[in-house]
Amino acid sequence: MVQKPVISGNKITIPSNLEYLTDVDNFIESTLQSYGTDESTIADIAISVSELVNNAIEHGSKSGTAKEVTVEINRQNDKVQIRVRDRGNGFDPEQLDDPLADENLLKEVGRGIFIVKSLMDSVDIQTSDKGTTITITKAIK
Amino acid sequence: MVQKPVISGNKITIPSNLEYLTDVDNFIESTLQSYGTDESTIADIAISVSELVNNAIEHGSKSGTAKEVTVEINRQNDKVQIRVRDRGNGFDPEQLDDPLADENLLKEVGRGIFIVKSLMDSVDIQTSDKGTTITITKAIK
Amino acid sequence: MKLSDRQQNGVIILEPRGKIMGGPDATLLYDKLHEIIESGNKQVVIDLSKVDWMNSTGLGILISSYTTLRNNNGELKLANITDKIQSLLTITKLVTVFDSYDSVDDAVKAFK
Amino acid sequence: MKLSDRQQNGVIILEPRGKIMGGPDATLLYDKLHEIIESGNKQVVIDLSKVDWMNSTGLGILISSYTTLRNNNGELKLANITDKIQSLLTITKLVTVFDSYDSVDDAVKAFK
Ligand SMILES: Nc1ncnc2c1ncn2[C@@H]1O[C@H](COP(=O)(O)OP(=O)(O)O)[C@@H](O)[C@H]1O
Ligand SMILES: Nc1ncnc2c1ncn2[C@@H]1O[C@H](COP(=O)(O)OP(=O)(O)O)[C@@H](O)[C@H]1O
Repeated sequence: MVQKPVISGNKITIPSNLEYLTDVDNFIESTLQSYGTDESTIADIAISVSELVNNAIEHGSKSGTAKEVTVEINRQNDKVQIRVRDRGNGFDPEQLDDPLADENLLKEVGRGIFIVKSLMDSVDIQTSDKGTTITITKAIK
Repeated sequence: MVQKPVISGNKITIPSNLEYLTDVDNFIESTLQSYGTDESTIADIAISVSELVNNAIEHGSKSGTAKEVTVEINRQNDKVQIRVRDRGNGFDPEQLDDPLADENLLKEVGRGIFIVKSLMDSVDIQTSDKGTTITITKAIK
Repeated sequence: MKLSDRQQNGVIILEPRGKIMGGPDATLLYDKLHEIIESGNKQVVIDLSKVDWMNSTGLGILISSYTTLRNNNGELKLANITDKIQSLLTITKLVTVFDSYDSVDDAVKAFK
Repeated sequence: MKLSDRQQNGVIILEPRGKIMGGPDATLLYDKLHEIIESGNKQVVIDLSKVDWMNSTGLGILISSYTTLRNNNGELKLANITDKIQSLLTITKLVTVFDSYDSVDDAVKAFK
Protein backbone atom coordinates (compact mmCIF):
# COMPACT_ATOMS: atom_id res chain seq x y z
CA MET A 1 0.00 0.00 0.00
CA VAL A 2 1.40 3.41 -0.97
CA GLN A 3 2.32 5.88 1.78
CA LYS A 4 2.28 8.91 -0.52
CA PRO A 5 1.22 9.61 -4.12
CA VAL A 6 3.07 7.41 -6.61
CA ILE A 7 3.02 8.17 -10.34
CA SER A 8 3.96 5.45 -12.79
CA GLY A 9 3.42 6.32 -16.43
CA ASN A 10 -0.18 7.27 -17.02
CA LYS A 11 -1.33 6.27 -13.52
CA ILE A 12 -1.32 7.86 -10.07
CA THR A 13 -1.95 5.91 -6.86
CA ILE A 14 -2.71 7.78 -3.64
CA PRO A 15 -3.34 6.78 -0.03
CA SER A 16 -7.03 7.22 0.67
CA ASN A 17 -6.90 10.71 2.15
CA LEU A 18 -8.41 13.97 0.90
CA GLU A 19 -5.10 15.76 1.38
CA TYR A 20 -3.92 14.13 -1.87
CA LEU A 21 -6.73 15.55 -4.04
CA THR A 22 -4.39 18.26 -5.32
CA ASP A 23 -1.75 15.69 -6.32
CA VAL A 24 -4.28 13.90 -8.51
CA ASP A 25 -5.42 17.22 -9.92
CA ASN A 26 -1.86 18.32 -10.77
CA PHE A 27 -1.21 14.99 -12.47
CA ILE A 28 -4.42 15.08 -14.53
CA GLU A 29 -4.21 18.74 -15.53
CA SER A 30 -0.55 18.54 -16.55
CA THR A 31 -1.17 15.38 -18.56
CA LEU A 32 -4.09 17.07 -20.36
CA GLN A 33 -1.94 20.12 -21.01
CA SER A 34 0.69 17.88 -22.59
CA TYR A 35 -2.09 16.63 -24.91
CA GLY A 36 -2.74 20.27 -25.87
CA THR A 37 -6.29 20.18 -24.45
CA ASP A 38 -8.07 23.55 -24.21
CA GLU A 39 -8.55 25.16 -20.79
CA SER A 40 -12.31 24.80 -20.57
CA THR A 41 -12.17 21.06 -21.31
CA ILE A 42 -9.36 20.63 -18.81
CA ALA A 43 -11.53 22.28 -16.15
CA ASP A 44 -14.51 20.02 -16.93
CA ILE A 45 -12.36 16.91 -16.70
CA ALA A 46 -10.56 18.13 -13.56
CA ILE A 47 -13.91 18.83 -11.87
CA SER A 48 -15.18 15.36 -12.78
CA VAL A 49 -12.04 13.59 -11.61
CA SER A 50 -12.15 15.50 -8.31
CA GLU A 51 -15.74 14.31 -7.79
CA LEU A 52 -14.81 10.69 -8.39
CA VAL A 53 -11.69 10.79 -6.24
CA ASN A 54 -13.62 12.48 -3.40
CA ASN A 55 -16.18 9.66 -3.61
CA ALA A 56 -13.54 6.92 -3.82
CA ILE A 57 -11.95 8.27 -0.63
CA GLU A 58 -15.04 9.28 1.31
CA HIS A 59 -17.50 6.55 0.37
CA GLY A 60 -15.34 3.85 -1.21
CA SER A 61 -12.18 3.22 0.78
CA LYS A 62 -13.94 4.00 4.06
CA SER A 63 -15.46 0.54 4.15
CA GLY A 64 -12.92 -1.50 2.19
CA THR A 65 -9.58 -2.96 3.19
CA ALA A 66 -7.12 -1.56 0.63
CA LYS A 67 -7.02 2.12 1.50
CA GLU A 68 -5.70 3.42 -1.77
CA VAL A 69 -7.21 4.95 -4.88
CA THR A 70 -5.83 4.78 -8.42
CA VAL A 71 -6.48 7.14 -11.30
CA GLU A 72 -5.41 6.21 -14.81
CA ILE A 73 -5.53 8.51 -17.85
CA ASN A 74 -5.40 7.40 -21.50
CA ARG A 75 -5.62 9.23 -24.76
CA GLN A 76 -7.55 7.51 -27.55
CA ASN A 77 -7.43 9.45 -30.84
CA ASP A 78 -9.63 12.49 -30.19
CA LYS A 79 -10.88 11.58 -26.75
CA VAL A 80 -9.45 11.12 -23.30
CA GLN A 81 -10.44 8.27 -21.00
CA ILE A 82 -9.96 8.36 -17.23
CA ARG A 83 -10.54 5.54 -14.79
CA VAL A 84 -10.89 5.99 -11.02
CA ARG A 85 -10.76 2.88 -8.85
CA ASP A 86 -11.25 2.14 -5.17
CA ARG A 87 -11.43 -1.10 -3.18
CA GLY A 88 -14.49 -0.24 -1.10
CA ASN A 89 -17.82 -2.03 -0.76
CA GLY A 90 -19.47 -0.48 -3.81
CA PHE A 91 -22.93 1.10 -4.05
CA ASP A 92 -26.11 0.93 -6.08
CA PRO A 93 -25.98 3.62 -8.80
CA GLU A 94 -29.72 3.13 -9.42
CA GLN A 95 -30.53 4.30 -5.89
CA LEU A 96 -29.07 7.80 -6.00
CA ASP A 97 -31.22 10.70 -4.80
CA ASP A 98 -32.29 13.19 -7.45
CA PRO A 99 -30.38 16.38 -6.65
CA LEU A 100 -32.94 18.44 -8.62
CA ALA A 101 -35.88 17.40 -6.42
CA ASP A 102 -37.22 20.28 -4.33
CA GLU A 103 -36.50 18.53 -1.05
CA ASN A 104 -32.83 18.02 -2.00
CA LEU A 105 -32.13 21.44 -3.43
CA LEU A 106 -30.58 22.80 -0.23
CA LYS A 107 -28.66 19.63 0.62
CA GLU A 108 -24.93 20.22 0.79
CA VAL A 109 -24.17 16.83 -0.78
CA GLY A 110 -25.47 14.45 -3.45
CA ARG A 111 -24.53 16.27 -6.67
CA GLY A 112 -21.18 14.65 -7.51
CA ILE A 113 -22.15 11.90 -9.93
CA PHE A 114 -24.88 14.07 -11.44
CA ILE A 115 -22.28 16.72 -12.31
CA VAL A 116 -19.86 14.14 -13.75
CA LYS A 117 -22.65 12.83 -15.98
CA SER A 118 -23.44 16.29 -17.28
CA LEU A 119 -19.84 17.33 -17.93
CA MET A 120 -18.52 14.11 -19.49
CA ASP A 121 -19.46 12.42 -22.79
CA SER A 122 -19.71 8.97 -21.19
CA VAL A 123 -19.69 7.60 -17.65
CA ASP A 124 -19.40 3.88 -16.96
CA ILE A 125 -19.86 2.61 -13.40
CA GLN A 126 -18.63 -0.86 -12.44
CA THR A 127 -19.31 -1.50 -8.79
CA SER A 128 -19.44 -4.57 -6.54
CA ASP A 129 -18.71 -5.42 -2.91
CA LYS A 130 -15.03 -5.61 -3.92
CA GLY A 131 -14.81 -2.02 -5.11
CA THR A 132 -15.84 0.57 -7.63
CA THR A 133 -14.29 1.52 -10.96
CA ILE A 134 -15.72 4.51 -12.79
CA THR A 135 -14.57 5.26 -16.34
CA ILE A 136 -15.26 8.61 -17.97
CA THR A 137 -14.51 9.85 -21.46
CA LYS A 138 -14.52 13.28 -23.04
CA ALA A 139 -13.71 14.44 -26.56
CA ILE A 140 -10.59 16.59 -26.92
CA LYS A 141 -9.25 18.25 -30.03
CA MET B 1 -15.77 52.03 31.97
CA VAL B 2 -15.05 48.75 33.76
CA GLN B 3 -12.26 46.46 32.50
CA LYS B 4 -13.56 43.38 34.27
CA PRO B 5 -16.73 42.42 36.16
CA VAL B 6 -17.33 44.68 39.16
CA ILE B 7 -19.85 43.78 41.86
CA SER B 8 -21.12 46.48 44.18
CA GLY B 9 -23.89 45.38 46.51
CA ASN B 10 -26.82 44.05 44.48
CA LYS B 11 -25.36 45.09 41.11
CA ILE B 12 -22.81 43.66 38.67
CA THR B 13 -21.27 45.67 35.84
CA ILE B 14 -19.40 43.87 33.05
CA PRO B 15 -17.49 44.93 29.95
CA SER B 16 -19.64 44.18 26.92
CA ASN B 17 -18.19 40.77 26.09
CA LEU B 18 -19.79 37.34 26.09
CA GLU B 19 -16.89 35.90 28.07
CA TYR B 20 -18.44 37.51 31.18
CA LEU B 21 -21.81 35.72 30.89
CA THR B 22 -20.72 33.21 33.53
CA ASP B 23 -19.78 35.99 35.97
CA VAL B 24 -23.28 37.42 35.75
CA ASP B 25 -24.73 33.95 36.12
CA ASN B 26 -22.63 33.17 39.22
CA PHE B 27 -23.67 36.48 40.77
CA ILE B 28 -27.39 35.98 40.08
CA GLU B 29 -27.54 32.32 41.08
CA SER B 30 -25.63 32.84 44.33
CA THR B 31 -27.78 35.84 45.26
CA LEU B 32 -30.94 33.80 44.61
CA GLN B 33 -29.52 30.94 46.68
CA SER B 34 -28.94 33.37 49.54
CA TYR B 35 -32.66 34.24 49.27
CA GLY B 36 -33.43 30.52 49.68
CA THR B 37 -35.02 30.31 46.20
CA ASP B 38 -35.78 26.79 44.93
CA GLU B 39 -33.64 25.28 42.18
CA SER B 40 -36.21 25.28 39.41
CA THR B 41 -37.01 28.97 39.92
CA ILE B 42 -33.31 29.79 40.02
CA ALA B 43 -32.87 28.05 36.66
CA ASP B 44 -35.80 29.95 35.09
CA ILE B 45 -34.40 33.27 36.28
CA ALA B 46 -30.83 32.38 35.28
CA ILE B 47 -32.01 31.40 31.79
CA SER B 48 -33.89 34.70 31.43
CA VAL B 49 -31.02 36.84 32.67
CA SER B 50 -28.64 35.05 30.27
CA GLU B 51 -31.00 35.90 27.39
CA LEU B 52 -31.10 39.58 28.32
CA VAL B 53 -27.37 39.88 28.89
CA ASN B 54 -26.64 38.12 25.58
CA ASN B 55 -28.92 40.65 23.86
CA ALA B 56 -27.44 43.64 25.71
CA ILE B 57 -23.97 42.59 24.55
CA GLU B 58 -24.76 41.36 21.05
CA HIS B 59 -27.45 43.78 19.94
CA GLY B 60 -27.24 46.63 22.47
CA SER B 61 -23.67 47.66 23.16
CA LYS B 62 -22.62 46.85 19.57
CA SER B 63 -23.99 50.14 18.33
CA GLY B 64 -23.73 52.32 21.43
CA THR B 65 -20.78 54.16 22.95
CA ALA B 66 -20.64 52.89 26.56
CA LYS B 67 -19.58 49.28 26.13
CA GLU B 68 -20.75 47.99 29.48
CA VAL B 69 -23.79 46.18 30.77
CA THR B 70 -25.25 46.34 34.28
CA VAL B 71 -27.46 43.81 36.00
CA GLU B 72 -29.20 44.67 39.26
CA ILE B 73 -31.11 42.27 41.47
CA ASN B 74 -33.65 43.22 44.17
CA ARG B 75 -35.85 41.21 46.46
CA GLN B 76 -39.31 42.62 47.08
CA ASN B 77 -41.29 40.58 49.64
CA ASP B 78 -42.15 37.37 47.79
CA LYS B 79 -40.78 38.29 44.39
CA VAL B 80 -37.42 39.04 42.84
CA GLN B 81 -36.85 41.88 40.39
CA ILE B 82 -33.91 42.00 38.00
CA ARG B 83 -32.92 44.84 35.70
CA VAL B 84 -30.55 44.52 32.74
CA ARG B 85 -29.30 47.72 31.13
CA ASP B 86 -27.21 48.57 28.08
CA ARG B 87 -26.29 51.86 26.37
CA GLY B 88 -27.00 50.78 22.81
CA ASN B 89 -29.35 52.23 20.21
CA GLY B 90 -32.47 50.41 21.36
CA PHE B 91 -34.98 48.51 19.22
CA ASP B 92 -38.68 48.26 18.52
CA PRO B 93 -40.15 45.47 20.69
CA GLU B 94 -43.34 45.57 18.55
CA GLN B 95 -41.40 44.48 15.48
CA LEU B 96 -40.05 41.14 16.69
CA ASP B 97 -40.50 38.09 14.46
CA ASP B 98 -42.84 35.41 15.75
CA PRO B 99 -40.57 32.44 16.61
CA LEU B 100 -43.56 30.07 16.35
CA ALA B 101 -44.28 30.91 12.71
CA ASP B 102 -43.52 27.98 10.39
CA GLU B 103 -40.95 29.93 8.40
CA ASN B 104 -39.00 30.76 11.60
CA LEU B 105 -39.12 27.36 13.26
CA LEU B 106 -35.66 26.29 12.06
CA LYS B 107 -34.03 29.67 12.63
CA GLU B 108 -31.17 29.48 15.08
CA VAL B 109 -32.03 32.85 16.60
CA GLY B 110 -35.04 34.97 17.56
CA ARG B 111 -36.39 33.12 20.62
CA GLY B 112 -34.70 35.04 23.47
CA ILE B 113 -37.34 37.58 24.44
CA PHE B 114 -40.12 35.08 23.75
CA ILE B 115 -38.57 32.67 26.27
CA VAL B 116 -38.07 35.41 28.88
CA LYS B 117 -41.74 36.35 28.55
CA SER B 118 -42.86 32.78 29.06
CA LEU B 119 -40.61 32.07 32.05
CA MET B 120 -41.05 35.35 33.97
CA ASP B 121 -44.14 36.78 35.67
CA SER B 122 -43.59 40.25 34.20
CA VAL B 123 -41.28 41.78 31.58
CA ASP B 124 -40.99 45.54 31.15
CA ILE B 125 -38.99 46.90 28.19
CA GLN B 126 -37.79 50.52 28.20
CA THR B 127 -35.85 51.25 25.05
CA SER B 128 -34.72 54.36 23.19
CA ASP B 129 -31.80 55.43 21.03
CA LYS B 130 -29.86 55.96 24.28
CA GLY B 131 -30.15 52.35 25.42
CA THR B 132 -32.36 49.57 26.67
CA THR B 133 -33.42 48.62 30.18
CA ILE B 134 -35.41 45.45 30.66
CA THR B 135 -36.94 44.66 34.06
CA ILE B 136 -38.21 41.20 34.89
CA THR B 137 -39.94 39.88 37.99
CA LYS B 138 -40.68 36.41 39.28
CA ALA B 139 -42.40 35.18 42.42
CA ILE B 140 -40.18 33.33 44.89
CA LYS B 141 -41.17 31.65 48.13
CA MET C 1 -20.41 24.13 28.91
CA LYS C 2 -18.02 21.22 28.62
CA LEU C 3 -18.25 18.69 25.81
CA SER C 4 -17.18 15.08 25.49
CA ASP C 5 -17.84 12.53 22.75
CA ARG C 6 -17.69 8.80 22.26
CA GLN C 7 -18.77 6.14 19.73
CA GLN C 8 -21.34 3.40 20.22
CA ASN C 9 -22.14 1.00 17.35
CA GLY C 10 -20.89 3.53 14.80
CA VAL C 11 -23.04 6.31 16.24
CA ILE C 12 -21.37 9.38 17.76
CA ILE C 13 -22.65 10.36 21.20
CA LEU C 14 -22.07 13.98 22.19
CA GLU C 15 -22.40 14.78 25.86
CA PRO C 16 -22.47 18.48 26.75
CA ARG C 17 -22.33 19.22 30.48
CA GLY C 18 -23.23 22.23 32.58
CA LYS C 19 -25.08 25.30 31.35
CA ILE C 20 -25.42 26.21 27.67
CA MET C 21 -25.74 29.98 27.71
CA GLY C 22 -23.92 31.42 24.72
CA GLY C 23 -20.56 32.80 23.71
CA PRO C 24 -17.98 30.04 23.19
CA ASP C 25 -20.58 27.26 23.66
CA ALA C 26 -21.88 27.55 20.10
CA THR C 27 -18.44 27.38 18.48
CA LEU C 28 -17.41 24.39 20.57
CA LEU C 29 -20.29 22.20 19.44
CA TYR C 30 -20.18 23.51 15.89
CA ASP C 31 -16.52 22.66 15.43
CA LYS C 32 -16.99 19.21 16.93
CA LEU C 33 -19.93 18.53 14.62
CA HIS C 34 -17.96 19.48 11.52
CA GLU C 35 -15.05 17.34 12.62
CA ILE C 36 -17.54 14.46 12.90
CA ILE C 37 -19.12 15.05 9.49
CA GLU C 38 -15.75 15.38 7.78
CA SER C 39 -14.60 12.11 9.26
CA GLY C 40 -17.60 10.47 7.56
CA ASN C 41 -19.77 9.89 10.63
CA LYS C 42 -23.27 11.20 10.18
CA GLN C 43 -25.34 9.57 12.90
CA VAL C 44 -25.22 11.65 16.04
CA VAL C 45 -26.97 11.52 19.41
CA ILE C 46 -26.81 14.49 21.78
CA ASP C 47 -27.15 13.21 25.34
CA LEU C 48 -28.66 16.05 27.39
CA SER C 49 -28.68 14.31 30.78
CA LYS C 50 -25.80 16.40 32.16
CA VAL C 51 -27.08 19.80 31.01
CA ASP C 52 -28.24 21.93 33.98
CA TRP C 53 -30.11 24.33 31.73
CA MET C 54 -29.89 25.97 28.32
CA ASN C 55 -31.21 29.22 26.87
CA SER C 56 -32.15 30.14 23.30
CA THR C 57 -28.48 29.90 22.29
CA GLY C 58 -28.62 26.25 23.34
CA LEU C 59 -31.76 25.73 21.26
CA GLY C 60 -29.99 27.42 18.33
CA ILE C 61 -27.10 24.99 18.69
CA LEU C 62 -29.49 22.02 18.64
CA ILE C 63 -31.19 23.39 15.52
CA SER C 64 -27.94 24.08 13.74
CA SER C 65 -26.75 20.54 14.58
CA TYR C 66 -30.03 19.16 13.26
CA THR C 67 -30.00 21.10 9.96
CA THR C 68 -26.28 20.64 9.33
CA LEU C 69 -26.52 16.87 9.75
CA ARG C 70 -29.68 16.67 7.67
CA ASN C 71 -28.09 18.68 4.85
CA ASN C 72 -25.16 16.28 4.85
CA ASN C 73 -27.41 13.19 4.69
CA GLY C 74 -26.88 12.57 8.39
CA GLU C 75 -29.27 12.49 11.28
CA LEU C 76 -29.52 13.89 14.83
CA LYS C 77 -31.37 12.35 17.75
CA LEU C 78 -31.70 13.71 21.27
CA ALA C 79 -31.55 11.59 24.40
CA ASN C 80 -32.35 12.20 28.07
CA ILE C 81 -34.10 15.52 27.70
CA THR C 82 -34.52 17.05 31.17
CA ASP C 83 -37.80 18.62 32.32
CA LYS C 84 -36.40 22.14 31.95
CA ILE C 85 -35.30 21.55 28.37
CA GLN C 86 -38.53 19.73 27.55
CA SER C 87 -40.56 22.75 28.59
CA LEU C 88 -38.39 25.08 26.45
CA LEU C 89 -38.85 22.74 23.47
CA THR C 90 -42.58 22.70 24.08
CA ILE C 91 -43.16 26.45 24.32
CA THR C 92 -40.97 27.07 21.25
CA LYS C 93 -42.74 24.28 19.28
CA LEU C 94 -39.35 22.66 18.67
CA VAL C 95 -40.68 19.34 20.04
CA THR C 96 -42.14 18.88 16.58
CA VAL C 97 -38.67 19.10 15.02
CA PHE C 98 -36.51 16.80 17.12
CA ASP C 99 -36.53 13.04 17.42
CA SER C 100 -35.99 12.26 21.10
CA TYR C 101 -35.47 9.17 23.22
CA ASP C 102 -35.48 8.25 26.89
CA SER C 103 -31.97 6.84 26.81
CA VAL C 104 -28.84 6.88 24.67
CA ASP C 105 -29.30 3.17 23.99
CA ASP C 106 -32.79 3.72 22.62
CA ALA C 107 -31.54 6.58 20.44
CA VAL C 108 -28.67 4.49 19.07
CA LYS C 109 -30.99 1.56 18.35
CA ALA C 110 -33.34 3.89 16.48
CA PHE C 111 -30.64 4.43 13.84
CA LYS C 112 -30.90 0.87 12.64
CA MET D 1 -8.23 27.14 -2.13
CA LYS D 2 -7.00 30.27 -0.39
CA LEU D 3 -9.35 32.64 1.40
CA SER D 4 -9.16 36.32 2.21
CA ASP D 5 -11.77 38.67 3.65
CA ARG D 6 -12.38 42.39 3.96
CA GLN D 7 -15.14 44.83 4.95
CA GLN D 8 -16.95 47.31 2.72
CA ASN D 9 -19.73 49.49 4.16
CA GLY D 10 -20.33 47.04 6.97
CA VAL D 11 -20.60 44.10 4.56
CA ILE D 12 -18.05 41.27 4.73
CA ILE D 13 -16.51 40.29 1.39
CA LEU D 14 -15.04 36.81 1.20
CA GLU D 15 -12.67 36.11 -1.65
CA PRO D 16 -11.77 32.46 -2.20
CA ARG D 17 -9.03 31.88 -4.77
CA GLY D 18 -7.95 28.87 -6.80
CA LYS D 19 -9.81 25.60 -7.05
CA ILE D 20 -12.48 24.51 -4.58
CA MET D 21 -12.32 20.74 -4.68
CA GLY D 22 -12.90 19.38 -1.18
CA GLY D 23 -11.04 18.31 1.92
CA PRO D 24 -9.81 21.29 3.95
CA ASP D 25 -11.65 23.81 1.71
CA ALA D 26 -15.00 23.26 3.43
CA THR D 27 -13.66 23.71 6.96
CA LEU D 28 -11.78 26.87 6.03
CA LEU D 29 -14.85 28.70 4.76
CA TYR D 30 -17.06 27.27 7.48
CA ASP D 31 -14.83 28.47 10.29
CA LYS D 32 -14.52 31.92 8.75
CA LEU D 33 -18.27 32.21 8.38
CA HIS D 34 -18.87 31.33 12.01
CA GLU D 35 -16.23 33.80 13.13
CA ILE D 36 -18.12 36.43 11.10
CA ILE D 37 -21.55 35.55 12.52
CA GLU D 38 -20.27 35.48 16.09
CA SER D 39 -18.75 38.91 15.67
CA GLY D 40 -22.24 40.17 14.77
CA ASN D 41 -21.75 40.65 11.02
CA LYS D 42 -24.44 38.98 9.00
CA GLN D 43 -24.23 40.51 5.55
CA VAL D 44 -21.78 38.56 3.43
CA VAL D 45 -20.73 38.65 -0.23
CA ILE D 46 -18.69 35.81 -1.73
CA ASP D 47 -16.62 37.17 -4.60
CA LEU D 48 -16.02 34.28 -7.01
CA SER D 49 -13.88 36.14 -9.57
CA LYS D 50 -10.65 34.40 -8.50
CA VAL D 51 -12.04 30.87 -8.40
CA ASP D 52 -10.63 28.75 -11.27
CA TRP D 53 -13.28 26.07 -10.82
CA MET D 54 -15.29 24.33 -8.13
CA ASN D 55 -16.91 20.92 -7.85
CA SER D 56 -19.93 19.77 -5.84
CA THR D 57 -18.02 20.34 -2.61
CA GLY D 58 -17.76 24.01 -3.61
CA LEU D 59 -21.51 24.13 -4.28
CA GLY D 60 -22.06 22.50 -0.86
CA ILE D 61 -19.98 25.23 0.76
CA LEU D 62 -22.04 27.94 -0.97
CA ILE D 63 -25.28 26.28 0.18
CA SER D 64 -24.08 25.86 3.73
CA SER D 65 -23.01 29.53 3.80
CA TYR D 66 -26.41 30.51 2.45
CA THR D 67 -28.45 28.46 4.95
CA THR D 68 -26.24 29.26 7.93
CA LEU D 69 -26.51 33.00 7.32
CA ARG D 70 -30.24 32.80 6.66
CA ASN D 71 -30.82 30.85 9.88
CA ASN D 72 -28.95 33.53 11.78
CA ASN D 73 -30.99 36.37 10.25
CA GLY D 74 -28.14 37.19 7.90
CA GLU D 75 -27.88 37.15 4.13
CA LEU D 76 -25.50 35.86 1.45
CA LYS D 77 -24.97 37.31 -2.00
CA LEU D 78 -22.64 36.07 -4.73
CA ALA D 79 -20.59 38.31 -7.00
CA ASN D 80 -18.60 37.77 -10.19
CA ILE D 81 -19.79 34.29 -11.00
CA THR D 82 -17.58 32.86 -13.74
CA ASP D 83 -19.00 31.00 -16.76
CA LYS D 84 -17.88 27.62 -15.40
CA ILE D 85 -19.61 28.19 -12.05
CA GLN D 86 -22.68 29.64 -13.74
CA SER D 87 -23.13 26.48 -15.76
CA LEU D 88 -22.82 24.29 -12.63
CA LEU D 89 -25.41 26.46 -10.87
CA THR D 90 -27.68 26.15 -13.87
CA ILE D 91 -27.57 22.37 -14.29
CA THR D 92 -28.03 21.86 -10.53
CA LYS D 93 -30.94 24.37 -10.41
CA LEU D 94 -29.07 26.31 -7.73
CA VAL D 95 -29.42 29.52 -9.78
CA THR D 96 -32.88 29.71 -8.27
CA VAL D 97 -31.43 29.76 -4.74
CA PHE D 98 -28.65 32.35 -4.90
CA ASP D 99 -28.83 36.10 -5.27
CA SER D 100 -26.01 37.07 -7.60
CA TYR D 101 -24.48 40.28 -8.93
CA ASP D 102 -22.07 41.34 -11.63
CA SER D 103 -19.73 43.09 -9.22
CA VAL D 104 -18.93 43.27 -5.52
CA ASP D 105 -20.10 46.90 -5.50
CA ASP D 106 -23.51 45.94 -6.88
CA ALA D 107 -23.82 43.13 -4.31
CA VAL D 108 -22.89 45.45 -1.44
CA LYS D 109 -25.35 48.10 -2.63
CA ALA D 110 -28.10 45.49 -2.79
CA PHE D 111 -27.91 45.07 1.00
CA LYS D 112 -29.28 48.57 1.59
N1 LIG E 1 -16.81 5.04 -4.93
C1 LIG E 1 -17.93 4.89 -4.20
N2 LIG E 1 -18.05 3.88 -3.29
C2 LIG E 1 -19.18 3.73 -2.55
N3 LIG E 1 -20.25 4.55 -2.63
C3 LIG E 1 -20.19 5.58 -3.50
C4 LIG E 1 -19.06 5.80 -4.34
N4 LIG E 1 -19.32 6.89 -5.09
C5 LIG E 1 -20.56 7.31 -4.76
N5 LIG E 1 -21.10 6.54 -3.81
C6 LIG E 1 -22.45 6.67 -3.21
O1 LIG E 1 -23.23 7.48 -4.06
C7 LIG E 1 -23.73 8.62 -3.35
C8 LIG E 1 -23.83 9.83 -4.27
O2 LIG E 1 -22.56 10.29 -4.66
P1 LIG E 1 -22.42 11.77 -5.21
O3 LIG E 1 -23.46 11.99 -6.26
O4 LIG E 1 -21.01 12.00 -5.61
O5 LIG E 1 -22.82 12.69 -3.98
P2 LIG E 1 -22.07 12.88 -2.55
O6 LIG E 1 -20.75 12.19 -2.64
O7 LIG E 1 -21.97 14.33 -2.39
O8 LIG E 1 -23.02 12.22 -1.55
C9 LIG E 1 -22.79 8.79 -2.19
O9 LIG E 1 -23.40 9.46 -1.11
C10 LIG E 1 -22.42 7.35 -1.86
O10 LIG E 1 -23.44 6.78 -1.07
N1 LIG F 1 -30.72 45.15 24.18
C1 LIG F 1 -31.06 45.21 22.89
N2 LIG F 1 -30.63 46.24 22.11
C2 LIG F 1 -30.95 46.30 20.80
N3 LIG F 1 -31.70 45.38 20.15
C3 LIG F 1 -32.15 44.34 20.86
C4 LIG F 1 -31.87 44.19 22.24
N4 LIG F 1 -32.48 43.06 22.68
C5 LIG F 1 -33.10 42.52 21.61
N5 LIG F 1 -32.91 43.28 20.50
C6 LIG F 1 -33.47 43.03 19.16
O1 LIG F 1 -34.53 42.11 19.27
C7 LIG F 1 -34.29 40.95 18.45
C8 LIG F 1 -34.87 39.70 19.10
O2 LIG F 1 -34.17 39.37 20.27
P1 LIG F 1 -34.29 37.88 20.82
O3 LIG F 1 -35.73 37.52 20.89
O4 LIG F 1 -33.52 37.79 22.10
O5 LIG F 1 -33.63 36.98 19.71
P2 LIG F 1 -32.09 36.95 19.16
O6 LIG F 1 -31.26 37.74 20.10
O7 LIG F 1 -31.77 35.49 19.18
O8 LIG F 1 -32.15 37.53 17.77
C9 LIG F 1 -32.78 40.92 18.27
O9 LIG F 1 -32.43 40.23 17.08
C10 LIG F 1 -32.46 42.40 18.21
O10 LIG F 1 -32.70 42.91 16.91
